[in-house]
This record gives sequence, C-alpha cells and structure tokens, in this order.
Amino acid sequence: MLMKFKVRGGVHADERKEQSTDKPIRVLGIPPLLSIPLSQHAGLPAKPIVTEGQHVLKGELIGATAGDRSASIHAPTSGKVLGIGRIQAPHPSLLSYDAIHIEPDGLDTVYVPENPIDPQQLSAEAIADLVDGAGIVGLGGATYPAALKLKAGSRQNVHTLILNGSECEPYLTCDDMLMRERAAEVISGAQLILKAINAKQIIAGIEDNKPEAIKAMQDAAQAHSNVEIRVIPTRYPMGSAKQLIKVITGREVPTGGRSSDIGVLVHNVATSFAVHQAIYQARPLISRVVTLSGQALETPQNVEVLIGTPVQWLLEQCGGLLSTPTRMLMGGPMMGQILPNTGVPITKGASAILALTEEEINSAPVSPCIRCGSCVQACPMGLLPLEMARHSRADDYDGANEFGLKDCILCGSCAYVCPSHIPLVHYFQFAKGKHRENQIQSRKGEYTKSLSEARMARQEKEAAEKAAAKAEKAAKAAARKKASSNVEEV
Amino acid sequence: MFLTIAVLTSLGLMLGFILGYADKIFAVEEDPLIKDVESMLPGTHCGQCGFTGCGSAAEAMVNGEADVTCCPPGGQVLAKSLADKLGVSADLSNLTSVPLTASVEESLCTGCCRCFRVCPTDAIVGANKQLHYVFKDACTGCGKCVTACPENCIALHQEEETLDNWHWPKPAVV
Amino acid sequence: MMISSPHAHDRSSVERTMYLVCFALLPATLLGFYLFGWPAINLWLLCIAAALAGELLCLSLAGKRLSFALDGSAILTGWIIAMTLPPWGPWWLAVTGTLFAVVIGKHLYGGLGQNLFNPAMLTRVGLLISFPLEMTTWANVNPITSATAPGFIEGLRITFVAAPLTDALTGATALGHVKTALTASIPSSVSVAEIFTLKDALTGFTRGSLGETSALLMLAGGVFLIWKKIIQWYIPVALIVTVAVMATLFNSIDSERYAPAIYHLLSGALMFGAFFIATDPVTSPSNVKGQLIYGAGIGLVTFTIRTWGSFPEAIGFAVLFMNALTPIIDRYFRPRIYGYNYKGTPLKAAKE
Amino acid sequence: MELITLMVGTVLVNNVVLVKFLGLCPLMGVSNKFSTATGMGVATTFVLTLSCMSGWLIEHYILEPLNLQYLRIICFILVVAAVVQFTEMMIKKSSPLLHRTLGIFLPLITTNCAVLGVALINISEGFSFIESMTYGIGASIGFSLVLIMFAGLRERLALSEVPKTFAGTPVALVTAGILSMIFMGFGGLV
Repeated sequence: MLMKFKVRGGVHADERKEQSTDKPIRVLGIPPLLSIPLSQHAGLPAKPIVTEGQHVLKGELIGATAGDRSASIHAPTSGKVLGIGRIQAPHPSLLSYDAIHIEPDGLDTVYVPENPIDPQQLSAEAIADLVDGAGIVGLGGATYPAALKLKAGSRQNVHTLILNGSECEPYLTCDDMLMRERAAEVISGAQLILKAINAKQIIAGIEDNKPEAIKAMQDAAQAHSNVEIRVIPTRYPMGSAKQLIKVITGREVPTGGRSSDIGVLVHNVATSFAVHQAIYQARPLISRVVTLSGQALETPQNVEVLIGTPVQWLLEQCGGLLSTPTRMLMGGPMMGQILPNTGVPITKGASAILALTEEEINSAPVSPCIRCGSCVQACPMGLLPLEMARHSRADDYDGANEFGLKDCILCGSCAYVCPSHIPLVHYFQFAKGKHRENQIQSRKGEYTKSLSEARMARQEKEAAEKAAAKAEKAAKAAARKKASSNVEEV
Repeated sequence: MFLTIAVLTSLGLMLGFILGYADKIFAVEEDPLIKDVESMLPGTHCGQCGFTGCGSAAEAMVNGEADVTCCPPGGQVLAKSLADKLGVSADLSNLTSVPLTASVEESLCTGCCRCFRVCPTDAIVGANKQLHYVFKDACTGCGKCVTACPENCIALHQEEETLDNWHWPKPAVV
Repeated sequence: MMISSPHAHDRSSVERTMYLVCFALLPATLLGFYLFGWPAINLWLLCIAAALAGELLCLSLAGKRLSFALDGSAILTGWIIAMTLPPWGPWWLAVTGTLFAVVIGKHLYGGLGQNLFNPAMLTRVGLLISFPLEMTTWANVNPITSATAPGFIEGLRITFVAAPLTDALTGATALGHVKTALTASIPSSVSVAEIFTLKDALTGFTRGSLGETSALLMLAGGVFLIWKKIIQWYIPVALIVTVAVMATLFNSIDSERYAPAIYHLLSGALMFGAFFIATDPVTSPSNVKGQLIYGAGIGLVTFTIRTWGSFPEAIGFAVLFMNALTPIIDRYFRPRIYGYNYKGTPLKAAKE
Repeated sequence: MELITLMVGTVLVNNVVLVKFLGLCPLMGVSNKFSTATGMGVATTFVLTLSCMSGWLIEHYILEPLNLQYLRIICFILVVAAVVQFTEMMIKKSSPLLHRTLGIFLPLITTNCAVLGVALINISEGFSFIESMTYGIGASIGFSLVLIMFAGLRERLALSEVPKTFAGTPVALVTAGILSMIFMGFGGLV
C-alpha cells in the first residue's frame, strides 16, 4: 500500500537553497530597456499589435494570442515602443527570435481597463477568459498557457486541483519565498482556479524541507474548508506533475494522456498567485519572482523582476559576479538551459538565474558506460536510460523508443547519477528531435504521395475528357459529312 | 535390387502425396512484395532514382538490382523501412537527411507558368503573368521545376533554422 | 555551447567504483598473502602488471586515450583473477590468464562496458579446462611468519621455476575432498566432517585459492560495497538464498548423499562469487527483477554442478552461463513504466 | 525418471550444437536477430521431432525386416526433406514475415546436420520409440536454447564497438567458442 504513494527513483541532489532564503523577496526597479519576446510560452508566438514609436501604459496588451494554442503579452511598464526586433534567445541553440523593445519613461502609469470587473460573481468561463487576457502561463517552467488548462479542465470532470509547491530543483527558492510571504494570495488564486474548473478540493504539495512555507500556507488555509496542505518527502523530481500526482493521489497519468484524464489538474503556486493578481488587481502577468544564486554571484537572493529585464542589469542589481561563472543558467541546475550570454531577457518561464562555478557543476570527461544500472534505479518513470542511450548513439531511434523514450520527462536524474558522466539527457533530446523529424518527414511523404496521385488522376481525367471531346467532335464531323453526302444523293 | 527400388519409390510416392495434399491446404497467393514496396515509395515518379517510375524502382529493389537508398525524396526514413522490409542492410551515409525545398526568387519570376506544369505534387501556385510561389509543405525537392524555369529563378534551399525546427546535435562520441 | 542539462552531478565516477571494489578486496588479499606467503604476492603482482600491460596495448591499438587504463577496471580484473588462482601456481598461469581476460575477454568485445562475459570467470574456466593439474594443486597453509614458509628467494623460485610441488606441501580443498569421496561412495556427511570445520571456513585457514578462503572477509567486503551503494543486494542475496534453500532441501531428503547448506555457503568461492563476481555491473542485468532472477540462476547452476557435475567448484561456469542469458533476461524483465500496467499496456483513463 | 536424465543429458550435457558441434551453420546464419532465431528454433524443433519419430518407424518397420539398412541415410534424408517442405508451406501460410526473414535458412534445415545427425544417433544408440522421441525433443530444445541465447548475445554485440577486423562473424565465432567452453561445465552431470 505504501508503494502507491511513494515516488520511484529520483535523486537526492544537495539542495544549496539556504543561500537565497535568508533575505525577503526584493522588488526591483525599472531597467533602462525592456525586450519582451513574442514566443515565451508553449505554442504559437503572440502577434504584436503595437507599432514603432507608440506609447504604451503599464499592463497594456502589446501582443495578442495567435491561434488557439498561444498566450498574450503585456507591457511591463509605461514607455515608448522602440520596435519589434531580433534578440538572442535564452536557448543553447544561440538562435535569436522576435521581441518587442520598450524604452520605459519611468512614470509607471497603469493602464486602466474600460469595464472593470467585479471579482465576486465571476462565472467559470469569465475567469478562464480573464486568465487568457492576462497572458498567464505555467510559471513552473513548462510555460503552458494556463487558460487552455482551465478550459480543458472545466470540460472534463476534474475533482482535485493540486498546487505544486514542491520546488524540488536545487538552488530554487522562488516558490518557497512566495509561499512564505504571499500565502493568502496564492490560496485565493487557487480558489479562483478551483471555480474555473468546478473542482471540489485543493491539495497543496510542499516538500518537507520548507517548514516556514508549510506553516504559512497552513495558516492561510485555515479560512478555507476545501484546502489541504500535504507535506511530501523531499526528492528530485517531486516537482514533475506526474510524480506529484502519484505521491498525492496514488494514481498515475496514463501514458500519452493528460492529468485531467484522471480528474486532477496541477498548477504551480506562482501561477495561482498570478491568477489572483489578474482577477483581483486587474494586473496581467508582467513580473515574476526569480531566484538568483550560485557561488559566482555576489549576493544570492530572490527578486520580483519585470518580464523582459535583461539578465545583465539584473546581475548588476545583485552586486554583480564574484568570478566569471563556468556556466550561466536560466532555470534550475537539473533542467535549466545554459545561457549564451547575459544579454538575454527574463522570460515568463525563468524561475532562476544561476551563476555556477566548476566545483558546483562537478563535470568530468565522459568514459564508456559500464551498465551499472544506477540510471535505471534513478529514473522516476521506470525506463532504461542505458539502453535508450545505446540505441540513440547507434542512430536507432525506434529501438530507443521501444525502451520508453517517448515517456522520458528529461528530468536529468539518470545523468546526475551516471558514474561515467555520459550526457544521457543530451542523447535523449537528440533522439527525440530526430524521431520527431523522421515522423514529420514520413507524414510529408504520405501527403506528397496523395498530392501526386490526385494530380495524376486529374491529368487522366483531363486527357479522357479531351479524348472524349475530340471523339465527339470527330463523330459530329463524320455525321455532318454523312448528312451532307445524303443531301447530295437526295 | 528390385526391393530397394520398390521401397524407395513407394516411400517417395507416399511423401509426394502428403506434400501434394498439404500444398492444397496451405495454398497462399504470391505475396505482393513488389506492390508493398511500391506503396511505400513516395509515388511522385520523379525519376531521381534513375527509373522511369516508382513501380519499376520497386521491382528493381525487390529483385536486388537497385539499392534501397536510391530514392532521395524518401530520405533516410524510407531507406530504413525498405531495408527492414526486404531484410537487406542499408548504409544511410550518402542520403542527406536534410530536406531541400524549392523557392521562387520574386524579382526574376515572369509568370511563364512552365514550372507548375511539371511539378509532380502541384506544389507551385501561379497564373499567367502572375508571381509564382512554392508551398514548402508540398515540395519534395525533386528539382524538375529548377530545370523547367527559363529565368532560373527557382532554386533548392535548405529549410531556414528557427527555434521550432532546431534539434539537439548528437553528443561527441567518446 | 551545446551543453544540455543537467548541470550538476553526484560524486560517483568509474574510478571511484572500481577502486572501492579493490579496497573491499584488500582484507581477503592480505590474508591470502599472510597464509600463503611470497609466492602469492608474486602472483598478485604478476596479474596486476599483466592486466595493465594488456589494457595499454589494446587501448593504443584501438586509438583510445591511454588514461583509460587508470580507471581501475583492468587493475580490478587482474586483482580478481589473482584471487582465484591457486596460491603457489606458476607465473605463466597468471600472465596468460590475465592477458586472455583483458585482451580477449574485454577488448575484443569493444572495451569497458561492452564485454558479454565476466573476464575473470572466463579466465578461471579457461585455465581450469586447459591446465587442470596446475589449477588444482592447492598449497597447504603455512603463514608467512612461520619457519616452514618459503622466503623471498624461495618464493620467486616456486613461482618462476615452477618445480612440481611435493605432495607434502599440497592437499585437497574441502570441495575437492567431498567430490572425490562421493565418487568412492563415501557418504558426504562423513567426508564433510573430516575436512570442513566452521572456524576454518570463516577465518580462511584452509586450503583454497589465493584470496577466496575466508568467507567472513568476503562477507565483510560485500556488505561494505552494498553500504557504499557500489553494488545492490539483489544478486548476492538471491544467489545465497537459492543455494541455501536447495542445499537444505536436498540435505533433508538424503543427508548421507547431500552436504548441508552451511558447507555449501562457506566453502569454495561462493561468497567471493556472490559479492564480487556475480555483481559485475557490465555482465549482469540492469534492473531489479532481472538481477533477482540472475542471482537465483547462478545459485541453481552452482548447486547442480557441485552436487551432480564433475567439477568441484562451479561458480565460474554458473556465472558465465547466466552471463550468456543476461541479454534475454534484460529483454523480458523490465521495470514497469509510469502510465502503463504490469503487462505493458497503457493505463485506461478513469471513467468517473 | 530415466527419460528425464536422458532429456537433461541431451539439452545440457552433450548439447547437440555446443558439444557435438552439429548444426553450426544456422547458429551462425540465423542468430543475428532475436525474432528469426526463435522462429528458426521452433521450426527446427518441429522438423527434428517429426524426423526422429518417422526415422525410427522406417528403420524398425521397413528397413530391418527387409534388411535394407544400407538405405537408411537416403530414406532419412527423403523424410527430412518432406517434413521441411511441409513446415515451409505452413510458415509461409501462417507468418509471411517470418518466412521472408528466415529466407534461405528454412529450406536449409534439410541440410542441417543436427537434424539428420540426431536421427542417425537415435538408431545407432538403439533407443526405443519413446526414448528416440525424447532424444529428438531434447536435442531440438538444446539447439533452440543455444540459438536463442546466441541471438541475444549477438544483438547486444551488434551495437558495441567491436574492432573492425573482428566485427560481425569473427566475434560471433569467438563467442560461440566461449559458449561451448561454458557448456563443458555441465559435463558429467548425468
């Protein structure tokens, strides 16, 4: 019975969280330049609706949703739009993407919507629309547009909303501090989400290494009957939605399905705080709490920072760098992306900026796999990382899929414990990419085949019609000649 | 001497009967391997494999005259599935898996309509004296339009790398 | 720049794994040196040197980094082979055995992590079949401090000049004695009582291979490795439990014919095999279910060959036989993937 | 009880492939893919048991009364060929995929020395009908066991970086040698 509520595998990374929890969340000022990327969420990039030189106010819509899977973006402060230009993306591919550049005027005048809404008697659909209008995305790191989840949740009968306060990645303390300082708003945001998906209860999962946060949330939850604070064991990757659902409800999300298939929806605590701000303070998602940590940083701390703030300015606000870091990361050390340079902007999904030294990364040259099986023990999804890597290295992506590549959540536990320091997650991302590429190619193959068959059919039809027309003309001509010859005989 | 002949022939006859009878029970039509292979080929009859159409290419592959990697539009995916189907091994090195697509240089196109007539998958849209455009999704990179265009304003390009179609490269093998 | 996540790592490494296993072998090896004196030390040094030489040769041929030779896997293989050899064996036995293990057993299959069979056991079985006499002359115990023990020069002469050892200096091991007694249809209860005393088996003061004599030190080394998470307990426990169950079962049926469990567990190389050889990560299955079956299989085959087969010590054959079955075990026994049921079909969405 | 020791003897102790070295060409030819190896194992089991039984019948009811023992090999080959043809038709009907992957090795069972060898050994050992059947089944199980085990090993070998000169069949032959060395451990079991 115990196994049902226990997460399998996972690792015990040394947390190093205490560096950034001694100081409260510091609200930063306005940077000299803001560049808000158009695609900082899962799905299609937003469509810019402002032009160069236009003056925008704080919280005004500057990018509308494009298509059904997208999210809108808003101006973090009042200022002049410098234009829509390319900017380096916080992504290891060194590619750049479009972003709206705003030069703040420092007045910070707030945009007041014409028809202010009364938060009390909002219907479920209204909440979902407001969340969509506020451009709220999952702030845990997946950046999936929250409104889509709410709409999907309300259609299927979801009975439980799980608040993800586990924050299992080392160094990250933004959720922890958020819960400590703003537990009431988090819970009121969760009530709104609960209403939007007409579920019955809220369960907040918080790891047992955050006692202050647990106490704060429990105090805030006293007033609500349908809220339960569940203390869960500290183990990476507890924060992954599938693992959290397994520990709290004992059920597993079917493969290929969504959590709403088993009546559960997971939202990050920061997301529910953003929902609270969007509904009660009519404040779209224009800022978020980011952890700044790592030994190469002068003063590690948590800051509330505007979306689009350049990382360089952010580091300067925190006393700059002690030494040049071996790697600058956005996100946690286990799933975070390496930053090409510090000119990149803070996006909605940026939960942390880490400046790590070699000692913290502890990388080493790769040696051959000795099939020791510690990666199999560490995998929370029960896959066989050594076999998947072996097949990916031999370019056999179907073979890798047979060992569960499509179920891999890229959490990094296997690569963390591999004694040979093999870049397993790198292999799986490579294999997943190639597999998707092959699928797109074969789908395109079928599509072009149907096109060419349609073309050939059309050409045959046209040839047949032409032949028929010619035959008919010839027959008519023959009939006319015969008719004329009859005329002569008569 | 007579006995041995009698025994052997009777044994042979008996076994022959059993096999003849068994043949009727297990009669199976000739499995349409060639048709199977042809249905796997892109079917655009583009001729890049050196055969007139996909049918003759399939036939050549089945009886081993052509290598399974002789079909560029199919790319590595097709070569691999053909190799599995025919139980042969295929070295995929010479097949560039990077798909090429045609694109029209707007400044040079005079709207002569020669290209979209030869395109096997109707991937080019355009009218007389109008600017022509190539639909990337429908284009297999067969290159017929490039030869057909008098102004040579059509060229095959590699897809431009964006954040969506970017993939992780393979880690350096130790 | 194309460095993917994760950007953190625990303290494990191949070197740490290999050298920790060597460290766990140290007590038994030192006891072996003490019991069998200088010839044992010579053999041990020869094995380690031959292993390193073979490794460096193959690495340079394969064009790989020569620093791989220091990752401890070659030294460990040489060390284990030394532990399985008869203590006063000739020098060429050690050198050919170790070279065969490192070159054919490991590098022919592609180097570390890709060999199909445990190199040490490959050598033990190979030598046992090709040089049965040398591999079964077991020197008597005479501690290095005692007068009768050969000195340094004498030790070199025994190892290198390899004059046939007089009968006075050698005798049968427990397993060998019981096996020959059985063929002369002396009931094993009698022959076991003659040769096997619990104290000797535990402390190691009995004839046997260079490092395998003391079951207690083996057990201690094994527990140390499990505690340090270098090996998991599944294979050793499965192996020991299977042998114990089979032995007590048959012993209860016919105590004359079949030896008791304690004899099987503490004699020969069973403890050594269970903790150090069967748990070789490269050639054992990679997940829990597979490891349990693998361990039980080795136990079963060991007991069968020891009881009915013609070879007294069967750990080598059993491990290699199960190594050959490992790819099949890995194929059919896999952990249940999240979101699937035990049969591997996806879980159905709840229809509330 | 006696039959069980005969069975264990043929499967493990004097295994047809690894100790008697019969049937090596399918071992090398078919064992690079697991599915073809299992298919081949099943086909050979079927053929071998049938040919053992018919071999015994022919020997004791036709050849001996008419003392035509010198015809034994020809008759056995005739029977084996007929049984193989029969199996080929059955496999072609039941699973065309297996039929194509086995390819040339299916009709080659006729020339598989294990099949004819076991049938002849049955006669020279003077087994009764039941014994010859168990011997046939034991031999074919031993053959399939080694074939499947070998296929598992080769599939793992296919992905490892074996040095170029040894890649493919040479390393497979070395592995087969090691396997027969392992099976020597079962010597004296029966």
